[in-house]
Amino acid sequence: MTGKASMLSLLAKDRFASAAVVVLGFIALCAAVGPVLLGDLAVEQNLRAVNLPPFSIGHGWEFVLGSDSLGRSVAARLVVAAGTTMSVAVPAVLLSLTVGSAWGMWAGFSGGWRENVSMRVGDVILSFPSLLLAVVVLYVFTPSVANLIAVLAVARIPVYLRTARAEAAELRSRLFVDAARTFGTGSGAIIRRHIAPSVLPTLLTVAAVDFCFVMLTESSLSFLGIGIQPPDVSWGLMVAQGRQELQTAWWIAVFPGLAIVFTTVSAAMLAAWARVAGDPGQRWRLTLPRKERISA
Amino acid sequence: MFPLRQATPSRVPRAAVLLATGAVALTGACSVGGGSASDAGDTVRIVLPEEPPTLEPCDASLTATGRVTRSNITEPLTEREPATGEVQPKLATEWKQTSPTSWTFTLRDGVKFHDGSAFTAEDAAFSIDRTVSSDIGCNVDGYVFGDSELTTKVVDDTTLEVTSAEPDPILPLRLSFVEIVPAETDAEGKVREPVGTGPYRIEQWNQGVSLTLARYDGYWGTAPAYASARYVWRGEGSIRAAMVNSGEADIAVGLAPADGAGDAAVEYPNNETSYLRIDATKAPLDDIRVRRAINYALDKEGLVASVFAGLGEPAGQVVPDGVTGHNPDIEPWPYDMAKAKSLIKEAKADGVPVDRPITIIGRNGIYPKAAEAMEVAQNSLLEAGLRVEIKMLDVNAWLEYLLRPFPADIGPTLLQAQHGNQAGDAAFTMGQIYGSEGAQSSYGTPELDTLIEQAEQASGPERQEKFARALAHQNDEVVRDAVLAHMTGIIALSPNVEYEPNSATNDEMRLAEMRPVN
Amino acid sequence: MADPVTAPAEPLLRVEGVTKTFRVPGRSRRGGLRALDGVDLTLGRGETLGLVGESGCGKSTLARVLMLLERPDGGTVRTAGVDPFALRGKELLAWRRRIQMVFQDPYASLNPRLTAAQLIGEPWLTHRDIVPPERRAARVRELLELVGLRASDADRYPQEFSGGQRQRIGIARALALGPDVLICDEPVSALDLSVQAQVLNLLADLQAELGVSYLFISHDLSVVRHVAERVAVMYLGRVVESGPVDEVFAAPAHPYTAALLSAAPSLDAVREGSRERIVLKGEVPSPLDPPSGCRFRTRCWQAEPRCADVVPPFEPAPGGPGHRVACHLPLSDRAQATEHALQ
Amino acid sequence: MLTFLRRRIISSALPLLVVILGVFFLARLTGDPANLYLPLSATPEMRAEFAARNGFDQPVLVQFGDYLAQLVHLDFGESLRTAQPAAEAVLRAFPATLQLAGVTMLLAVVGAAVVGSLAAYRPNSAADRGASFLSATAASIPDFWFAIMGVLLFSVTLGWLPTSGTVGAAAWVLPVATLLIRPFGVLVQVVRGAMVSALSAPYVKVARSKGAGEARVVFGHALRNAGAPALTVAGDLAVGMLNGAVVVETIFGWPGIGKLMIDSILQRDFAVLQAAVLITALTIFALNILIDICYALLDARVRQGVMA
Amino acid sequence: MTVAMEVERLSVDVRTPAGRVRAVRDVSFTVHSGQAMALLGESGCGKSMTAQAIAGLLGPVAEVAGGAVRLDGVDVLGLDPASRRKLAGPGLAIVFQDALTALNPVYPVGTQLAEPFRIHEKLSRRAAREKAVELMDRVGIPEPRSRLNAYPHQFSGGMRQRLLIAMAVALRPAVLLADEPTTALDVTVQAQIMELLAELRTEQRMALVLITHDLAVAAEQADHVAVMYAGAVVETGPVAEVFRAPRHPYTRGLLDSVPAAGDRGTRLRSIDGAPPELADLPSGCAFRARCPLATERCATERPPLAETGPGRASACHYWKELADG
Repeated sequence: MTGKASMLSLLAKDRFASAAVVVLGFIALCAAVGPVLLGDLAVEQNLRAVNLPPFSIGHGWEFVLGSDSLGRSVAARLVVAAGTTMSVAVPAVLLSLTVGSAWGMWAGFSGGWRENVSMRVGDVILSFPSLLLAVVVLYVFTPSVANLIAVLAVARIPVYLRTARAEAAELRSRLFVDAARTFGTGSGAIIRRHIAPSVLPTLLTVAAVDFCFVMLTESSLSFLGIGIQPPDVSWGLMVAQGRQELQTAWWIAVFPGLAIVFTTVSAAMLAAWARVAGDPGQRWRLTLPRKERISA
Repeated sequence: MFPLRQATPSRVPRAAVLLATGAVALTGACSVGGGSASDAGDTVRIVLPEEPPTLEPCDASLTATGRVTRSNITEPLTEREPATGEVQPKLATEWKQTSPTSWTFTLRDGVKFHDGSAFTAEDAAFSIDRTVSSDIGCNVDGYVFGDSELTTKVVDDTTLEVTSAEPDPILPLRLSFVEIVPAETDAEGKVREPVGTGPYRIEQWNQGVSLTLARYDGYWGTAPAYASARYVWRGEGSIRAAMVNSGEADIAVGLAPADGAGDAAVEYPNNETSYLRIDATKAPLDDIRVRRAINYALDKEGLVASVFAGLGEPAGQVVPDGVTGHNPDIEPWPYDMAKAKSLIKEAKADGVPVDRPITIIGRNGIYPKAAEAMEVAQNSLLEAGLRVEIKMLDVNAWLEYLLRPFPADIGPTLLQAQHGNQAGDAAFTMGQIYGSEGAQSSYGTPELDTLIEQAEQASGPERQEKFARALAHQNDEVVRDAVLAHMTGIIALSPNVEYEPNSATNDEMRLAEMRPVN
Repeated sequence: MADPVTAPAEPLLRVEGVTKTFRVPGRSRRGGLRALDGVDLTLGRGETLGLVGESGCGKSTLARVLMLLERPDGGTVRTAGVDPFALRGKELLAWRRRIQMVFQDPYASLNPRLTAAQLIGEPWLTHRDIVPPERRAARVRELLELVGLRASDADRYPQEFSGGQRQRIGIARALALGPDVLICDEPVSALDLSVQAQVLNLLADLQAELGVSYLFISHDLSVVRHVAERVAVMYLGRVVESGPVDEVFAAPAHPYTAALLSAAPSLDAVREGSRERIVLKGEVPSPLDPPSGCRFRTRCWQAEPRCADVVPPFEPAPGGPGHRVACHLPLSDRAQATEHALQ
Repeated sequence: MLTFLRRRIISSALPLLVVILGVFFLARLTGDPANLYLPLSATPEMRAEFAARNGFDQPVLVQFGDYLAQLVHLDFGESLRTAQPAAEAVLRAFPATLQLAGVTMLLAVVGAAVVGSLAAYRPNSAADRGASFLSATAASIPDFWFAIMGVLLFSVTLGWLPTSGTVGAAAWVLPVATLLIRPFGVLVQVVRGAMVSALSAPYVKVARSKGAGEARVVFGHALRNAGAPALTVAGDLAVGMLNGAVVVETIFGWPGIGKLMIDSILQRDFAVLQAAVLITALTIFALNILIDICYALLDARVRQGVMA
Repeated sequence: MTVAMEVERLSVDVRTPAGRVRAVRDVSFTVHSGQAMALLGESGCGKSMTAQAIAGLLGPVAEVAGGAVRLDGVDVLGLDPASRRKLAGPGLAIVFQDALTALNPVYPVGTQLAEPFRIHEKLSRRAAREKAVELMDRVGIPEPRSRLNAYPHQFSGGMRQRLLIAMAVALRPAVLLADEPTTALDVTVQAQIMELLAELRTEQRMALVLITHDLAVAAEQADHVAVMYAGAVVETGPVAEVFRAPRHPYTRGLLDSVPAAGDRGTRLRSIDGAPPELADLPSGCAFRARCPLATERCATERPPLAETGPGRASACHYWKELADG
């Protein structure tokens, strides 16, 4: 069995995971080429064709998902927004994942006061109203994408910190870790070689769900005006702006909302699959026909 | 199957009740608010966007406070008629100017405060002093009187003399903001639940939940139709609208077109005018051609039709009709993109750095779809050949840009703003917004300053004419802003209630004008 | 591996008076768990020392101390005359190469996410100079074959192997650094009988081939009797008896050793008919609160008052040379033991 | 157990201080509130007066010292907005959120325990996959969307429930449902995972071998063992709820602390913000300890310090 | 002697990546009241699976594919779940290997010991706890009353195993399945537990099915033995006879693998290779790849479990040669 080929064939056997890959791939494609192809269409206002209802191509294919209150194509904005959203959500999630999990693994592996202090720092962040943090940072600095990412990442670090710490503390006493110590392997190398590969799958699952949180938080920040700045558009901003019109033009907020849901659910499904597929001890389960599979 | 749209508990489906009561039972008693679920028909139920922070009359120039307090709980000496702009008697029956700086008011007899005490000139003098000359930081003081000082003199129980340091031709109008409270009121601090002479008194303020006013039986004037009024507040416009549609409220205020009030929606001009303030001190905005181009480039008709959902009226000046100083000759700038482009090109040819990025400083929620409006503006200005970015801010951050001193290190800006002249006189507009040193002004010219100053001293028709001239000068020679539209407000009105909103409704919502249908 | 520092008389491994107390939450340091309480051991070059005892007697803690996974509170550990706890950096790494460990549980001691080749090559990621990178794949294949696996097994994951094969991987990994001493902590107790025999044979072959010494920890007396030349018996953190395997097994001097030998089930039941056995009363006392004097006295059938007062010294036993016992009333032969116990 | 709690309380007190400190200074970084509270045309004298009245003319460190001194006397300062004591506003709003969050968490935990257990009972059955998919979806539905749609459907169109408010049992349905979806979705997944492993534990077989019925096996034996991970996550979700019930409180006019906190951030009403954060931090602190106690009640090993 | 339980041609299938695999194949044996039967074999040979199939505790991936388990003449495999639950405890009980995980960590042992009485005899909480005290006393736990509210982790391994046994014998079952009851225990404790089981057996006239991999334990405790290999029984008979003169090469190989006194330093005779994958059983005899006696016949013809003497049977074509050689 060669790595890549077998992974692909495993993936093909799981309908849910394959669907998730297709959805995420499509979104990635939109994010990558959407702004180039549809960038103008997404900002082109047509004040004489506002709030067109969706599922009609009477006004041209670009209005298949309706138009917003400035007569812009919702479909085009969705596609372009995918890029902005991903450029915020992905780095934010990755950043909090990286920092939180590295810190958590270190804390859990080291134990003692390091562990205690780390947990307390996590407590502080968690019991802090993250919106205050956001308002402060984006007030003192400017609401740029980088600051947005930083704020979202900091607010979510404790989630990974806690999970990683708990798992690392458990792994710390595992025999294979002891074995590595007997070779003289340093702590850093043990974390890298033994702790991280075991902890990351769980963290990835957390990260998948966190995607949603980050996108929705970005939406509330946009609503306060400290999120993505127009004419850039993100799903969160679309949701925030469309929220005012839920009663009269539901599609403006619902489609980006659905995009968030789809992305999150797909990411969660894929993470669940990857968790099993990435574990050599569990991988065989995926080769079973669906009906006969038992769960991890 | 669902006979009534009333959410009395007995009509809620069993499952829902079970679920909820189970939940309540599990956490012990959980009733958060008091009050009965069904109000009799003699209560008018009003849903506001926010809870009044206080009912302190000397802060009544705050919309959230004034909306409840003014003319309901407390009353001023004079009252401005929104329709005509005329100043009408209220607790004062008549007044006359006895010298350029002093006025004598004759007060109404037989008026009683809610605590039963009689209203005298003593009370009126106390209220004016408390509002204008005290240290308690009254909002009305700053809003209406600025740094001008008043002195009062009680002549007899029904006669009061008010003197200003400088001549003030519109003193009676200014005094329409001073709500009268009994002399026993705390002079050193603010009160949250005032005693007044108004048709309603405060019955119960269940903070966070609801506020009930009850008809005051000893009211000197005509008794209002409703025995009581109950205010609740919901932050979400669509919920406010839904409450009227579901019969939970009779009147919902502060709605946006998209809130879905449907047939219940009633539109009214709300005296607000939206505009973009142009920071004419910085290039390229220091070139008048560019400022003119901006005015030409904005499609006000399109903006009103789309973003404001047809509500509002393209405008050419921040002083609307009905306010002293309105200039009927100033037309909205025509939408002429070609002209805008050529002006920009011309400026560019003269070395004006039109490529320098201009920032639109917007404020979320300043009016419905504020961000979208700025996107439209941005779109037009980009087309005209300028480089424009948007920065939407929350109120406090935005205020930093609105008011002097302005933040340092910012480039050229266009500031999203809205001006409402509640007082009905251009004096409340011109100095602040167009004066070189005005609190909200980023740019002025000596000529304009002179014109404004002259107008402020004038009275009668001369006052109107002078302000109008100043406005015209601004519009032709200074071009310091791009006025967008006179705005329209929406309230939702239940079919059971008869009420006609007017331009003052936002700031002063008179319960006495509401009556049940038949 | 000639080491000029080592005096010829110095045994490869010498443990003297090692104590180790674990802190227990809610108790003072002195009231902690005494896992090791003055342990003495020596292991010579090419020798196999069996270490037997029941769970909780401290034999695994001793192994962990020898591997520097735990730091002792007192006593000395010398490997070829060097105190490993004083070593740092490169010296420590060099020392690590000389002493390696085979773990009890071949399931838990192999990271399930790594392949056999990665597992075996893992020590080289730390000891980079021992095998040049381009040689590593070949060396893994050699090691696999050395422990009786196929070179083609290199890319398989631990869970694709049987228990015995996994233990072979564990052994190969321990051998990757070319150690002089292998600490084998219950290396075959998780294995099936037929496989256990294969692994024991492998260990014997490796010793013959590579000359490694074994500290062979086991609770299975028959296995220890088979592999070890000398044996040490532990009870509650102390070595109670040590000596040549045959002698200790044939004539245990400590009552505990006798009970242990007697309790072990044996096929002889079938061959020789049923026998009487010593069944000890009660439980092993908690190491948190060990009995005073002789640790075994609470379960010993011949305990006297002085057993509670005086810790019996670890002295030569009545039997042959090299046989030592820590008992005030050592048994003289096995028959005597049984006889006393059954009274 | 007491030692354990004492240590936990001591080690959590420091974070509490950091939170107080952080909020104080961060709040002051968000700009001068004078603009918000004074009329646009306010004169410089009025501004100076405002600053003096509220102590903003002092250096921040002096302000902080004053604040701490007041705190010692349980004086939380006065709201800029309402001129009332900040503590009063906070103590009025807090129970409302606590009740809402309490009811929601209770329903979420009970509901997730049942649904998660049933899903785990037959792993990868249709019911399990359905539950997993629905819970993943529930966990990612934008709450305000759910809320407004709920109001449109149940209040405006069907007339079954009031749109908002706090009076009467029916008024609880939509706020609780809105607040419930995400925690419920997350918890179902957690419970399911923990139950899958609990149900494969040997003691479950032992229980069956004693002739125990399936309900007893699942809810009596396995569920309590699956409690710990669910409890951890439920605790985090409850913390999030105290800080994040803003949407629900805003939409449904629920006079809670979340909305109070956001309003006071936007209004730069420092005293109220500080008091609100302090009380939520205290609650979170208490909640964490409560969770520790729950752990101990659930599992004697924790109680006796075998596992910490 | 009364037959307590009769297992007849019991087969169990397991679902694996490669499809359904027969993990237990036509296993038959009989146990009599008061006697012990050892089910002997190495890991993966299907002995635990057999026990779980008999007790009705197979996991979600395994299911009974055929055969009968008769308890008092009734085939328990054919019973509906409710009637089957009625038998669990009074009819058939099981003791697991790992007492730490087999006791529910979150309940006091008293509660767990009382459970059988609560379920089957519908006793009150108090009465059931009294019974639990009796049980603890019965299995030799000192000071039972004061330890009723203790949790499993507060007991030593041996005590835990006693608790587990107490729970199993609470309702005086006709048959007790003991799945490696002493594997995790020290030898001195193992001796105690085995003694306890023997006592209970004689006292309660209970039939014991002892599942073990330890030849010595089987030799000391059992009357009969059934040796399993690759899911099937390869040899049965009275334990003394089987161990003295095995009639299957696998039994022989096992016996030879035990290190014996006096062979130190010599190579142990082990069975070469490893047991076959159940999913990939060779044709004919499953043991032939490792068998020194294997011939071509073994590859084509699966040897049935055939009687080789009174009470003895072997599944080898060449059992005679083995007995002679």
